[in-house]
Amino acid sequence: MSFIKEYVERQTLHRRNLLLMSAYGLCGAVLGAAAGPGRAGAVTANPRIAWSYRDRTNPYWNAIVSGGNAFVRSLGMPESALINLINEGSSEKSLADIQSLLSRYGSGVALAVDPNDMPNCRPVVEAVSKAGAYVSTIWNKTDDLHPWDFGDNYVSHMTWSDVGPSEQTARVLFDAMGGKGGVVHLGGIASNNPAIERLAGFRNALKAYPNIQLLAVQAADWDTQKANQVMSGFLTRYGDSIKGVHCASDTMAYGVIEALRAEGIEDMPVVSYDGNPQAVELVTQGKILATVFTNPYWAGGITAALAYYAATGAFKPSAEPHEHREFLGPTILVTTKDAREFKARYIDTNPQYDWKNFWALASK
Amino acid sequence: MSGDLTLTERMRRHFPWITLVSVLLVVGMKDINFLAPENLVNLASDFVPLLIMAVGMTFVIYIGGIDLSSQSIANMATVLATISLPALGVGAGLLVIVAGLVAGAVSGVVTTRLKVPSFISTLAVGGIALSVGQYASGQQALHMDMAQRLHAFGWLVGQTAGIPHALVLALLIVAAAWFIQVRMVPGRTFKAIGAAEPAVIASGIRAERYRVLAFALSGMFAALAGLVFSVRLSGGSPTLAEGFLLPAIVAVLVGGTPLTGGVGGVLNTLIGTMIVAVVRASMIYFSIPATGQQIFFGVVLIIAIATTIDRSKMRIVK
Amino acid sequence: MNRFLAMDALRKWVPLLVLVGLCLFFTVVNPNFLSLRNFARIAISATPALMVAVGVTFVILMGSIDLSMEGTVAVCAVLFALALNALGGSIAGWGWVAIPGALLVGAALGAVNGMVHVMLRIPSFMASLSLGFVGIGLSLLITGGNRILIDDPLFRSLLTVRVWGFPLMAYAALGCLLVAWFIQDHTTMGRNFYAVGGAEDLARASGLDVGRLRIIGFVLAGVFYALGAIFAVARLGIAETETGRNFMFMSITSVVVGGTALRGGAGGVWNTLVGVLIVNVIGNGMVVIGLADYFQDGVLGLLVIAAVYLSTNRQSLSFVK
Amino acid sequence: MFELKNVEKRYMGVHVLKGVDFRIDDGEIIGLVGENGAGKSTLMKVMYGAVQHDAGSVLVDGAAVNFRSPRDAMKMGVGMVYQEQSLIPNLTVMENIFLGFEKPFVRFGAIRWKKMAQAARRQLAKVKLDIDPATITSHLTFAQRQLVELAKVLALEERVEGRLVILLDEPTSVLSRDEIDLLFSVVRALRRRASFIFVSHRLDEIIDLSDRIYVLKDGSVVDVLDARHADIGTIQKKMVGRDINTEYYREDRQAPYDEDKVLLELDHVRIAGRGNDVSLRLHAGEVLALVGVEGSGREPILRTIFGMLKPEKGTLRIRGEPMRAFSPARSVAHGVGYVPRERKVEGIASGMNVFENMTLSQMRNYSRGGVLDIGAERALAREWIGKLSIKVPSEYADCGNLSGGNQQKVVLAKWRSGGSEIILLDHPTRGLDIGAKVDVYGMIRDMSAAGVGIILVADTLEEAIGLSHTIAVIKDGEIRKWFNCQPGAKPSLYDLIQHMV
Repeated sequence: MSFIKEYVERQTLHRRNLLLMSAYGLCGAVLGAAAGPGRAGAVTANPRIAWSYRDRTNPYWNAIVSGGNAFVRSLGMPESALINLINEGSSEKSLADIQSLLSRYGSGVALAVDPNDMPNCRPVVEAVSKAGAYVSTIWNKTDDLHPWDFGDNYVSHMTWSDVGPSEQTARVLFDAMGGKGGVVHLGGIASNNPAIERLAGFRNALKAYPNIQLLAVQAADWDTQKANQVMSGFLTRYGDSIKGVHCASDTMAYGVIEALRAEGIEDMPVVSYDGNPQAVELVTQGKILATVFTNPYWAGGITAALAYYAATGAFKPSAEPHEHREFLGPTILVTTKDAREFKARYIDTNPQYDWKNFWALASK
Repeated sequence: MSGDLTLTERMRRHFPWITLVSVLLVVGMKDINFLAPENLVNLASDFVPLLIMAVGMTFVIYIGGIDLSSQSIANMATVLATISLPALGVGAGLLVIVAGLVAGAVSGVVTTRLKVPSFISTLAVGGIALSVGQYASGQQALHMDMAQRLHAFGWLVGQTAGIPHALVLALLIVAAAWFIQVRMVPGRTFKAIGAAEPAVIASGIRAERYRVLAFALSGMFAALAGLVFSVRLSGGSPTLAEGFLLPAIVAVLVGGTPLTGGVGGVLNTLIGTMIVAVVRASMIYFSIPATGQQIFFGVVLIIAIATTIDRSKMRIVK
Repeated sequence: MNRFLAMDALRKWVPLLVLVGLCLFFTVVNPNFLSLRNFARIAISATPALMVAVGVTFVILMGSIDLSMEGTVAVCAVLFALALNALGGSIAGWGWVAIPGALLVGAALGAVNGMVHVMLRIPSFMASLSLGFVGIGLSLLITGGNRILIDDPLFRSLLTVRVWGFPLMAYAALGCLLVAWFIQDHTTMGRNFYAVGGAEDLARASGLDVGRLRIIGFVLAGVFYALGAIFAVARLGIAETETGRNFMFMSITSVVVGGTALRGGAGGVWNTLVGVLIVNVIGNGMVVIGLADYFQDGVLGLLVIAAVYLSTNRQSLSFVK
Repeated sequence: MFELKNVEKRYMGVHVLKGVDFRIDDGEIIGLVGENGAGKSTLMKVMYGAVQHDAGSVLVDGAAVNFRSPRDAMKMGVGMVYQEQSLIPNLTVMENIFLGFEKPFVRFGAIRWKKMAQAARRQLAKVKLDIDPATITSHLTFAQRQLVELAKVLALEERVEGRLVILLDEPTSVLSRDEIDLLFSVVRALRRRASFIFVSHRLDEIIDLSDRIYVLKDGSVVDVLDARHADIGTIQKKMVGRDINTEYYREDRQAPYDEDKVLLELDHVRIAGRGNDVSLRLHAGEVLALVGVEGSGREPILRTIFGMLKPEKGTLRIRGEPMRAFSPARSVAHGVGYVPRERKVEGIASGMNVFENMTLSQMRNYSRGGVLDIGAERALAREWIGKLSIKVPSEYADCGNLSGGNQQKVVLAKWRSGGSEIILLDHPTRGLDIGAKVDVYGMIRDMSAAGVGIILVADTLEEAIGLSHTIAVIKDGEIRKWFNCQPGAKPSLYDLIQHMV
């Protein structure tokens, strides 16, 4: 029955907090939580580490999680110490789960998160800093939101500039096509930032290849099955005039390759993005000409590490320069030439990373 | 006649809230902190958009239909609210509500006039709403200007004495929906349609109109849910409200409004939403591993539905 | 009375007419649509969906509904792939055991679904929805979120080998459809599904064990979901939790578009074939005519409403839920 | 030999069967008569296993049996030919005949349709019905379906050792004279294999066909008559338990109606889907009964007046005003009230309480700006509960749990309190016990006295004769004969039946 006693004790504390809060609220600082740097709570010796991400059915997020697990192991903790929050593509669930996490562990949380949709980043960050916990984000963030506006609590944001690498894959593709012929692009969920950037990179490359003809652009929502169906449709519509396929992700490339395989087409140039193990394997076989590795393993570890070490006080985020708070993740172009070597180095085994060297692989 | 009812039958109507209290207590046993008032307030306020959507859907399920368009209407609403905010200010809210009302009414007309089952008609209308959202957004995630958002909807994001305004709004909406259900002609008619549609027609009521109204209300509430979510996230995107639909349906069903209609209601949905909220939060408190969360949710759901639904009025369980 | 009967007879063919009409329309806009190769493409994308839709047809004929297919397909797909790889990786060897194994898993999941529905007296909508969550979770638990690749060329020949222009999987699916038709029209069980869907209380009064029949219906549905899972794996060579995605709404839409009534007792697997083809022709055709992708959801919705509207006999329905 | 000894049954506190003894010998045809509510249908349900009796015993050839379902009864050779359709409409005729007994036709899992069709043809031949066994049942006429029902029961012959007992529940109500003759010849021919229990309202047929006649009243067998010596008058007397007197139908209270005030007029109205034209006038205070056999077209007339069917031609005037659009809502707005036959489906909304049901048709009067005045609704309900002595614990009682009589009172209160001046009564006393019937008759008189025009489709001819001012005999959708029905000058049953069939 000790929990009742514990409850009474905590309750008195809470009531005090609540009174303070209401006084604060009545003073007019209604939006207090969002503003004001320096509300960072006491540093915690042993914060809980959590990763909030989209789903477990995707190799990309699996790599993220294994990175997170590697980091947790490096601290001498079992993998089960990493709390997984899966939002299943729902911003609402993402936010609600994070709120529950915060209400359970309060300020003692080091959170790594992909907020799922750009608008969701702000409420997540606000909730974390209100609780006095620490958060590092990747991918989705609106441009008007910056870590340095939240003191120490919003530790960092890492994203990847996909425009350049996507342009590189497109160039590999166009070269393989001999600089001429028709090409189609299969995009991700159209409103997702990576989908927009990867399409932009593709369009940039087109400018340099006047004889390449853009036949069609269509969203296949990162989905293998949908990409398969869209590709079949393209084959009917454009038939033999398709000489190359540019995919915004590996998962869609699989669907495309299978659609081609069903037609007995084995030599169509295809490029993709993300550098998943299966895709790298296909690059070694020459079935995909190029993909872009964003090192999700490292990203998964380092994002958690940033939040963790900020929470323990090992470093003070507000003392770091802006380029350490918002930075670009690594991108490595994998082509048929270097795929085997790349696979041996990054896929078959994961390199040992120093999880305290936060910006070791950052692009800038 | 009431003497013939067994104890279980009489207890039946209390099962939803008993379930809720039990779940709360189970999680509270694990960590007493969970039951702290401000934690519960936070938990509740996180579920405001879902609650609003589920309350709207209650009307449709109450008349024996189903609304699968809610999520898409909410998606559309986030986009419309965001793009119309600079021009219309608070009026953006009105625009969104009207858009939801119209989309819902279309589902209603297709269901009653064209006799397309609501399962299909609402799914189809949802597709249309999604297209509108995608087209209007230019297939991008949009964000609201902070100053405009504060100016138009600042009242929605603040809190007074620790109570978030959004929660107050949600409770007002629930109260309004409850008032419609128990004290107004449409609510009474919905109940009658769910209980015995032929009797409604034989009483000279234009049942079709009320059925359309139920769908329209559901659409309106879904848009409202999208609006609140959009303001909270200060942005909009045609995929922003993904993942709302099934939890909203589940909330209605767990609350004890079965798909057969005429039983349950808005307050049941309030309880159902809270059950869903607590069950979800409990996964963190019980440290359910990532790969087991879906199974946990599904199993708890079956148990919850098995205890909450009132089978006494169901002659045939389909 | 005669005029009524004539209308009735005509209405039976409306879904097929809608299908033909859609094909004509897409052909007019882009003549490439009307080609054997494109029909083969439609057949490939329709095959897994057809099996899942046929499965749910049995349940809908009884007036119930099943929303668990996404979970069941996912579990069957990953277990099938794991078993195939564990048993030597080729159906030429012991790997073939994976096929009956997957069907058995589908049957078992269907049985659980049916029993929760019948024995706990939970409406099938809710029971199957919950079990769908459990199924997806189960597949996640099994794979840990990873994808399982199938490289067996013999198994993949379902996709790669063509006879008269169509891949083997299309013929295999047709065979399964014939089995489904046989069950529906030529077995006591199949006919009893119609009896339950037509008038459950009268069927009960005639001494049918309706509860047992319902469970059997769900088991049968589970077996066909497993077939759908196997074809889905054959199509992409990948088994994962995502394999089940999108099947729920698409399969039920197909069934209704084909002219099977959600209230039960009318329609059947041939209707479902037409319905699945309609939905897949629309999906393929919208890409083929180059419709902007943001309009595709809306157009699909409008066409579905139109198709169901045309094939519904509104005189016989006083109201629809 | 099939026997019931001292069988008892209670439903929700109502004593429906009170120690019934019943015996049928091999090859015998037993007539079973009784008023509605006398317990006939419950007794039959006990016989064919649809309900289980509380006490007493059912014996087949002297051995006690316990039927838990109709299927158990079928296995013992007891089969039922239902009055209401029990054939599943979307199945074929042969599937219906062999539903649940398909096994003999199955080989290697497949049903051999040819074999089943042959067997079905054999059964159909027994009832002299020449149709394709593969016809979908919903495409048959009523009479054909009735014969298929009989054929279905006769199929027991091949499955069951020993003799059959076949229950015929109102088999003749939808049949033409020829078809009835056919049915009777079939029944007589089958005597060597089966015994029959024959239930009908048509006493002449009962006397014609049966060997012995059981008369049921208030749940007990009041007499067993030898059909050779029975006549309609005595049977009637025993059924009602007294002479059908003027008091029962409150004839003393029948006042002449106001001939100058026409409330409703049908002027050569052609009923949708029927093609017949109907003209009638309803005056204030008049009770106009439509009589005719089942399926003769009485309901379509009521439904047309209520706006549920749109007439193809002709004019319908309410208080002289011709109606242009037709919908129940419009009719209700013009003061028409409808008490449907399917009380539990169309009459009351079960799951809703008394006041909610009473104001269902008139919520406009009890709301302001869409907000309901629940206080006023409850007051109304309490007033009418008192006025009609409706037996309910409170106005909050769920109407689904009320007895039939009280439900009917709620429905009548709904229309009366809303001020409806034209009330359509479709079988208003169906399934009510005697006490409740008398109450309903009283209410009809009250309404009539208050100047309400009533169109009645009565449960029995006696009821129609007893209650009405005017009777229209309907056959094949047309009014064949008008009877003036003033007290003292009422037509007899035979006068009416003569024009009905």
